[in-house]
Amino acid sequence: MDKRVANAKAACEGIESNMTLMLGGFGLCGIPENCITELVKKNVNGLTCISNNAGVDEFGLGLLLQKKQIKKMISSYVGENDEFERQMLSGELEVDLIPQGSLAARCYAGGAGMPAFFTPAGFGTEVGEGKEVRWFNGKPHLLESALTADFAIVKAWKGDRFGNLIYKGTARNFNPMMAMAGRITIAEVEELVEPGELDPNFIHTPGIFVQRIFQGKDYEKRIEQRTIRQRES
Amino acid sequence: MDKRVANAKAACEGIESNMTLMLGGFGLCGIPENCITELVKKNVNGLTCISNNAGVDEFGLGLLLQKKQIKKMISSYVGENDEFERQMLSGELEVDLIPQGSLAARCYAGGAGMPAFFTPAGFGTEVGEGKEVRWFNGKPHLLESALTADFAIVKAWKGDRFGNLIYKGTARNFNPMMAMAGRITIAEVEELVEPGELDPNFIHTPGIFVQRIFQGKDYEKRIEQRTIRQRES
Amino acid sequence: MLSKDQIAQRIAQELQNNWYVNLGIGIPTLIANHVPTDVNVVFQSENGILGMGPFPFEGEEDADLINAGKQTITAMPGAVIFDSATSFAMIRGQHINLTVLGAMEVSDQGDIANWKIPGRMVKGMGGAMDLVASAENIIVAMMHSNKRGQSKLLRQCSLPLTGVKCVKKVVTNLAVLDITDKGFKLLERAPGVTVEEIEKATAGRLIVEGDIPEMEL
Amino acid sequence: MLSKDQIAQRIAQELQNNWYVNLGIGIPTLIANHVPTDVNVVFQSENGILGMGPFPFEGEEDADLINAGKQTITAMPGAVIFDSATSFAMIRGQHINLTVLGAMEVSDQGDIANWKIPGRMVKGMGGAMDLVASAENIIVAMMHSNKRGQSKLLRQCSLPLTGVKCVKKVVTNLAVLDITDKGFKLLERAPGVTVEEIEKATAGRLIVEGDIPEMEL
Repeated sequence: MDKRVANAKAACEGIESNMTLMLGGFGLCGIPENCITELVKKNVNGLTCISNNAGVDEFGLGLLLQKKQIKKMISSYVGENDEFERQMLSGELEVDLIPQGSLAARCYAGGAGMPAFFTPAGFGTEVGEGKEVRWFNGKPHLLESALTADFAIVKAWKGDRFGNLIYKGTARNFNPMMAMAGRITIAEVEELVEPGELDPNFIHTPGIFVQRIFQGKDYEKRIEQRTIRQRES
Repeated sequence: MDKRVANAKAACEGIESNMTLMLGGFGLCGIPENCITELVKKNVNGLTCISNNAGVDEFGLGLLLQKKQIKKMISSYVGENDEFERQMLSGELEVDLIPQGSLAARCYAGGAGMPAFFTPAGFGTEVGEGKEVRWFNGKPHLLESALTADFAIVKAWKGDRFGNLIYKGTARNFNPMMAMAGRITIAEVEELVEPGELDPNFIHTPGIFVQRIFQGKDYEKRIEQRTIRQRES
Repeated sequence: MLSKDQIAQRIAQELQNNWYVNLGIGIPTLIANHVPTDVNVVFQSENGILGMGPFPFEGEEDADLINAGKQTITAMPGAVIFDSATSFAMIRGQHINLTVLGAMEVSDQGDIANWKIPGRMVKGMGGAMDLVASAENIIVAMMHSNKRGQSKLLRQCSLPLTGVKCVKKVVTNLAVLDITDKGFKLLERAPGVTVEEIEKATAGRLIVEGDIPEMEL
Repeated sequence: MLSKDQIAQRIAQELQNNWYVNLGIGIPTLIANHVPTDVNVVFQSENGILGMGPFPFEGEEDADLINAGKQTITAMPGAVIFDSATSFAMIRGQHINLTVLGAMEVSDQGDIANWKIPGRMVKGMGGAMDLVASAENIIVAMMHSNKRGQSKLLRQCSLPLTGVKCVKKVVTNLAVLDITDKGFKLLERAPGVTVEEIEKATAGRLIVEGDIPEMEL
């Protein structure tokens, strides 16, 4: 079993305009930088992107926004992005805002073959409008549906040719659920290792969820809010 | 934060007759041996036990069955147990058989605050009788509800006083979901380690799900089906 | 007429490269011994392992490493361990390419019964209901008739169902059959078995079109 | 009248030993600086960490270790990293003991609005809707009035809601208030603030019973 492809170009083969993509990451942490660059080059457009955030103006999904390749964003939080704001206010960009936990659960459900589930988040708010409500344990819940995507694109720390992945720190975030929910899942990793090097007991994403894998390069890993404390002298 | 208790006796404090317990393990693999022994000693009865299996005659939950401490089993498979069979056929023991994947998902849902979800397993069978059916993607699904328990009792390989746990091999099985779904979760571990010894990146059960932890002793780890192959000479 | 091992051998011919495969208890387990050398498959066991290897050598059994049949196993390089929820996420989410399981009865619409006999001790469905309800590609491996000589390929199952309209193919000691809208379609005969014998042994609707080749093992 | 930091300081007094706590962006974040030395709490950040520590020293920032505010952080000994689904399983499953978040408006029934102002750019609710819908113990940390001097403690929220009937307590620059069936119940006054000033600044129903003590910081 060998799911390796040469690079981002080969990995993104078959991604076409008007497709739905899931992209892992929280803010700029754990985003698939190589594939995003490739999508810009590839110049596909009309994309529906499911991603917790939409990058910043000059980085991450912001790069696709600048080239107007995205038709619709499905996210929980989309601040820190002027071009996003401009396109949204002008009506060029559709935006579907989803509570973060529901977004995570909907991706998980998509990957796990659970077409719908009840969750309390959003009851009594705009998010609940038009959704089925049911009471459990004395509390109202909304029926939420599973999300899937034509391609899921995730970024991991290490992976092997079977597609087994491990993530580092909070760069994990949405990547594991999105890996499950892609009809085709592409994993870019900082380091490709030999099968058996990853301890079977400690793999975050089993390879069965991944169809293509490659070792990315030139990771910038931009920090959005560099916060530090002073050393006591 | 220190969730350590001295032993199984202290860990099982508060478990009373007629309570609902979840017990981790698949067959005899990954079962909380120390707590089961303690429950036998404690002589609580009328228990509802949620566990994938019911042990064998002389080991695991079979020990509780022999002393007629269990009123009801919620399981996916209960073979290999003569006393179980006798009690079930005589009507002394209630048995609720649930598809294994639904059992796992219902425990997960209980721990994750999702009161109900749709799953395809069991449609058109006895399992589906009386349950709400809804079609998604051209396929019928059943609405299944979350499971929780007064106490969840899990067995892990290593743990720290925060309740962080890692499991070994397929002894993991139902333990992580049950740990999430207990109102009080007890973890017995083969080895208690200092906080920080478990790599934060590779913890299977975050300590937030665990209320009590202790280092168990004298693990027998009985093998149910010892299968081997011959060495080529 | 095929032995159980030969049924497994025939099903092994269906395996395709890079497939993830879940094998049930009984005849399906034997398939692992017949994987063609040029085909690379990964076996999943629903208690929580992907990349299940052969049984361990004596003295190397690990109580913490078993399969869904509770047998001691080994893990192949590149194996992964996971919990039961993740395991059934794979199954329910249709990430498994092939599921092979045994059955007591199969109907000509693809219904399957393999977990319960009224009046007898019911052991439970284990993971079978999840597997059959979710898998897109299900092969049943079983004897064509039961011990009393009655056909197990029926118009309607008489036993409580495990799943409805889910089985795609049946391989028995007598034949290979696809399940179609119009019933069992005979694809291959076991060596030495005639179409007439198969017709006689099949209670459900049987479609026989053209020459039915003998299977090659 | 309290500074924002003093609001955080007052809320820190509510912390109990061994609690798991989720702190929102803004004033709530400051609470971490005021945890009493004899109280041991673990901070969760919903992007996937339990046991969040202070900001890193300069040069030790790790792009792969941030909090939900996208700030670089550190991990305490015994910390755990997990994915977003697990993180919200903790939240939805009510495993978090205390959630503190900011608000634009709170109603006297415990409704909260903190994510959207019609006509302005909407950034999204992030994890706030999951947190307020699930948490059993929610404290809102905010200024008593907005920048135009209007009360943020209302009979009904005028802005789009984040959650309904969920807030249990409000700590502002003027007061500590519980939310009861009959409205905001005044518990404590900020140093130097009179009950009359609080009454004037509160648009929702306010219950004042007996002597209202001045808070101790």
